[in-house]
Amino acid sequence: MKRAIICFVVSISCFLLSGCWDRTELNDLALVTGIGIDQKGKEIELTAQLVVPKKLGAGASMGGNNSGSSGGATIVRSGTGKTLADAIAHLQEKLPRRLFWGHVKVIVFGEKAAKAGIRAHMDFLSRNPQTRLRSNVLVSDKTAKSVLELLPPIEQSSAEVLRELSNSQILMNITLKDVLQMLSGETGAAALPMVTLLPIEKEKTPLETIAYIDRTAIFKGDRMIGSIGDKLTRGALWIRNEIEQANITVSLKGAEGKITSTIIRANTKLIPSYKNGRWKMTIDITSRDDVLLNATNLSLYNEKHIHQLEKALAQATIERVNATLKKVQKEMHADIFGFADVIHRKYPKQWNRIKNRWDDIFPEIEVKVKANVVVQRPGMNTTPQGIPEDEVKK
Amino acid sequence: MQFFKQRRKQTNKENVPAMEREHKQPEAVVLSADITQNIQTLQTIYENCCDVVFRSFRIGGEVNATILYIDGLVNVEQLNIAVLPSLMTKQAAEATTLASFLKESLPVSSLTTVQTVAECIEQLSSGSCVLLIDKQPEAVALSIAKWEKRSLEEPTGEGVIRGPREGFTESISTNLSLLRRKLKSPKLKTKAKTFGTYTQTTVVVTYIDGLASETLLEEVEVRLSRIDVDGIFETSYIEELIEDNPYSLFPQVINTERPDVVAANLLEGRVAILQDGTPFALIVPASFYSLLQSSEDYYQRHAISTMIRWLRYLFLLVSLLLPSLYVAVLTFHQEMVPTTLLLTMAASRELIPFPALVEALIMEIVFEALREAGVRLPKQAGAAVSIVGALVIGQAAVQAGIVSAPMIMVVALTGIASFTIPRYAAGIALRMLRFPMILLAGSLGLLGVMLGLLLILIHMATLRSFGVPYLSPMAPMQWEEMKDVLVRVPLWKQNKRPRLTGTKNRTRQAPNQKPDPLEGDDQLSKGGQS
Amino acid sequence: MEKGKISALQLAMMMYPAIIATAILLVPAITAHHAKQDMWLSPIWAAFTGAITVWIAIRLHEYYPKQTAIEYSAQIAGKWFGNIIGFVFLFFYLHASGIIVREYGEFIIGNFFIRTPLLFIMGSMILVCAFAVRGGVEVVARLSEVAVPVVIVVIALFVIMLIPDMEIKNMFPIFEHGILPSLKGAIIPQSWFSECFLIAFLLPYVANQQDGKKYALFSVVAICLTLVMVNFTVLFVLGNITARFVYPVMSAVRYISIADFLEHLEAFVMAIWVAGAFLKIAVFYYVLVLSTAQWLRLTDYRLIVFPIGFLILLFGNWAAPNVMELSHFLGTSTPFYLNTVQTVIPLLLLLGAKWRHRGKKA
Amino acid sequence: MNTAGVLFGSIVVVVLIFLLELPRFRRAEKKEKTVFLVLLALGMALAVVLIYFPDVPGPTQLVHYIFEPLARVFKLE
Repeated sequence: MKRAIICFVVSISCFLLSGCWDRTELNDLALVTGIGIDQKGKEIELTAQLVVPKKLGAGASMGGNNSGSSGGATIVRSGTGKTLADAIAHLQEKLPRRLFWGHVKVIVFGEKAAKAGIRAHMDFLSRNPQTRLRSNVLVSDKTAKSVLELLPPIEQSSAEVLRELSNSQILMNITLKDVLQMLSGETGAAALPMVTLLPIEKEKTPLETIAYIDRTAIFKGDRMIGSIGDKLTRGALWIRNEIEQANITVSLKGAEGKITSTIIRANTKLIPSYKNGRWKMTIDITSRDDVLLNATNLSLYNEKHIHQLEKALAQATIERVNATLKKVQKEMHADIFGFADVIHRKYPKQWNRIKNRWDDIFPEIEVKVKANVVVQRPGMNTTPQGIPEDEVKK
Repeated sequence: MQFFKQRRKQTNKENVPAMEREHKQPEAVVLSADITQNIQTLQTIYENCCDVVFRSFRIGGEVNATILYIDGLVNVEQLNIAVLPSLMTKQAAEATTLASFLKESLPVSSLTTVQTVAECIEQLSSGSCVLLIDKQPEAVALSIAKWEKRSLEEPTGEGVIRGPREGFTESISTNLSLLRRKLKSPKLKTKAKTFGTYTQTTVVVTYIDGLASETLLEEVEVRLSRIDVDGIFETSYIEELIEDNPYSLFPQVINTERPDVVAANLLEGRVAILQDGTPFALIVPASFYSLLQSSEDYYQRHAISTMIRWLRYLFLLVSLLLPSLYVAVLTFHQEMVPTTLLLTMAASRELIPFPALVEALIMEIVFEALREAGVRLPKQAGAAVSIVGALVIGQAAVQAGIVSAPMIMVVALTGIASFTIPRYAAGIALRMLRFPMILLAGSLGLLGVMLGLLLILIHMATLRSFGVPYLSPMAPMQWEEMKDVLVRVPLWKQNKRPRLTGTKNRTRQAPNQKPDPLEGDDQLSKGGQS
Repeated sequence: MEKGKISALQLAMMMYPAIIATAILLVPAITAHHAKQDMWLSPIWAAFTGAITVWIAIRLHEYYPKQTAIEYSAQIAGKWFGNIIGFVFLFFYLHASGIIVREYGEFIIGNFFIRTPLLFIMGSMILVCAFAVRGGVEVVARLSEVAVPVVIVVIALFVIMLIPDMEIKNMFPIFEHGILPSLKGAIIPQSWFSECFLIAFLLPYVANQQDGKKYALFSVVAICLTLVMVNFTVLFVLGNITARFVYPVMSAVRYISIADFLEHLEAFVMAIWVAGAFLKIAVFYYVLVLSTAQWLRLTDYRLIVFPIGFLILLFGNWAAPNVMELSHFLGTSTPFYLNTVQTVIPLLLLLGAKWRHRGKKA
Repeated sequence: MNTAGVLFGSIVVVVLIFLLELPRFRRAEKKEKTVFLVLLALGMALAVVLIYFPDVPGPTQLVHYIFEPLARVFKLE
């Protein structure tokens, strides 16, 4: 009996002692869904996008009487400081609830911040036990704050929008882990998706516009040195073997109109070779396509036409890749394609010798692009629809 | 056997200095030849007992005799119609000896001669008539007992969809007969004992000779022999007095009111203890997994039983852990919840004044109270208060903003989960354990839950029930036994008895009984039908 | 003193978490630091130490089948010198238990309970372990049988769920700098493997002695395979940044995301890992308590369980002033420390035993 | 945490261990009693030392001192 009382007293006191420490009620948390990092002069401005559950609850449980105020569930707050941690401390001062980083979906860098270097921020973000290594990292062409401030019409928050856009894999999809790997890798370069704000439409408030990913920011070291547009980004994706969805439109010789095909499966191999002190890189692309649209009068049941089409598609791919190479390799000198890793893997010994001169060697590498496109299915149509039978070129 | 090393010290009883327990001395008196003296002795013993009837008469109109019985325990009709007339007739006196006369002319099947007052009392209490005859130093007990008893009913606590529907009743003889009807072998042994200074309750230990191990039987005997109480009303009294760890929350003995469960367990080499006056029988030894098995597992198709068992194991965890996991995740590990779900929860919790921990505790306690009230309330009111009442209260509490809606779901699910455990005693143990688990979750999050779980496991690993480790066959692992734990293998594969209880005779049935019409000599499937 | 009996399978089940539990946390980072993309190879080299240690323990056990290391070291080295060896073991296991508890505490606090006092986290674990140790070897063995399958399943799940994020190219080029880096990376894990010497204290209580050898080696192989799997997973997922994380496995677990729903499972994985850590501490704690009782020739060890638990807590606190120093210690002098006590001293004992038994056997 | 609190805590722990083991302690042999008390006293003494001199070099430093040269040979840094 005595022992029972002692055990009881001890357990109760343990419980009372531990009442505070790491326990936080959900009601005391400010859930951050997106972080924006901007450079303001010498200071860092951190913008946090917070979800306000009260507004959500009004829509969800009370029967939709004021659920019309769509997208109003998030607010944005900023803090400034010398470092990111400083800025967070300042931000926390302004908030009644404790910031909670466990649900951060996206990390957006303003262009200025990206140009000033992101290494310190990355260190902080990966050191913090709350943030996720899977958060998407993006660069904004204006300030990060302007992106996070938006109130999207479909999704709950603009952070959610950006994450969905990233995951759709049309352009770059880069997570915090990928950035860390790129920054500490051999290439010394990185590529991050870049967000553009759409111009404001008439009769809409500035916050109701949308942001979307249409460019790619190129980093050398940890600083942004420029950006490439969506076409060139596709080229980069081809080289990086990350292409998931793409439509290619070509026109064939001897026929009016265009044919668009979509990629079902694509694979890219980088084959380095070393001869007489010169490095060569062969980019070998194979892809399997389906025809999506045929505006010509060519029947695609003719093997000849298919071959013609395949060749044209391959040519288009090569052109696209070459355009990217021209810009990124020759002008920007940034190895975002991972040539260094490929060479390192294939020629580890030689790599150790050229490692330190890689920045000089990379732009000089001779790149040869080969493409092999196989068109597999013509879609649901046999001959082109909408034209008389005798006009179809068999 | 080393299992029984902690055999209790027998010294306890001797240390107590000749307790003031009532001595049985007056009853030890031997009956005298003088009938009046006998009647006087008995009348003093049964002073102020209005239900004891003394009826004096003369056998054949010559010999003085008195018949004693306790009203309500005896079939008075038979006494009036059959016994008394045949005693009172003339021929009685003409018989050569009294004994031969009684044997020849009394229309009663069971006659016992008794020598002492004590025996008289015992016979009277068990519903016999005692016949005292003048000039005879012994009495005759006629067993014509008859008392009101419940008819056989379906056991309410352990319902099945498929399976025998009869349950034990309060009468030990009925129960034994039910058992005997299932196990017709003379190897079914039933050993009777009497417990309780005042209640004199009959307790029967049953086992199958040749299946139950001697060490187990001996241990049961030893533990039962230590019992010395003034009364026993339910087998739970015995349970509390013989179990291995009296402080544990977990039942270390199976209790059941189903004869088929007892019979099946006897066949596995276990020992059952039945008691007069209660429909609940005890089965020893028990393991934790045996408490999670329902008799229906063996009556349904094996694949389905297996799936239902897994469901049960899952809900066992749910009933123990769900509220604590909810509290832990909501107050410590908010990142674990998918964002959308977390936002929904946050929205529903926004106006709740209590911390999640307090909320969970309040609701769980309310649920337990409702459950208890549902059991205790008179039947007419009970239904209204049960689950429906809980739901109404829950709905109102949510609308009033006192409790959040997800919490109600958690509590309801936990409550339902605990009822998937077939044995009530095991279910309630887990239900009670979830309160400390909630507290641990509230102070240390998932770490606390894990530590709590480890403490429970440590306790279970230390427990033994009559020498059998409580967690067996999981730990210590006996892969062969898992056929009845992880899955329920088909009957034709259960060729061996469980190792821990059925060591004496391992083989249960003939091997190779898997029905296979194409292999066997089944005429129909050979296409031999014309 | 210990009347319980365990089976050979239970012995293997006790050994597995006794090495895996902390090895899985700290070792991948240290291995990756030395071996880079060849880190998956290191556990295989390291397992040799495990096999050798197991062999030594079993040979010693064959000479003195009913005795633990404490008892037979007195027989081999003489009373006076044997007691010193016994004391070295005692001190080692006390210190090691302290370090393990500290590793556990630091991991929990660094990742999950930042504001909770270290003493409380360590103390609660030691308390739970103390209850298990008081139950004796049988209870610890049964708990391992219940918990180890769960731990293995969770490790397997962790690997499977990361498959979509794996990039096999991360393991190339193999042997960039020859075989040396992977050997160097094996120095730390092999010292973990030397903890297999724990079986020297448990073998006398194994019921089916014949299978003991088989299961002990089986356990070494299982540990090796698990570490290889884990290293592969971490390497494939994190690649060149593996060595930059204190707990790479935990960072990889954080990265799991399946269908936007199964995300952030680290708290769950932590909870299961705690069960593994519990077993590891319980086994060390048990060996420590048993050896102390044998060294002092007590008749029962249960009374000294709590006082020794208190000492372990203090040693855990004393082990290092901060995580950096603890990691430094673990990364530099620990392997030599562990090997000296758990491999070299037993080897000397074995030689001594051979010398004492010379000519006795054909 | 303040030192007084920790000191108080360790005294509570020691007293609790003693109370919890009292029934077993009464039954134990003399040698076990001695060992039990000595171990508790050792723990308490170490606790006091650690509370007032938290930086006192411990076994880790000793071991590190002995084995560090070996680590340097193998260039483990």
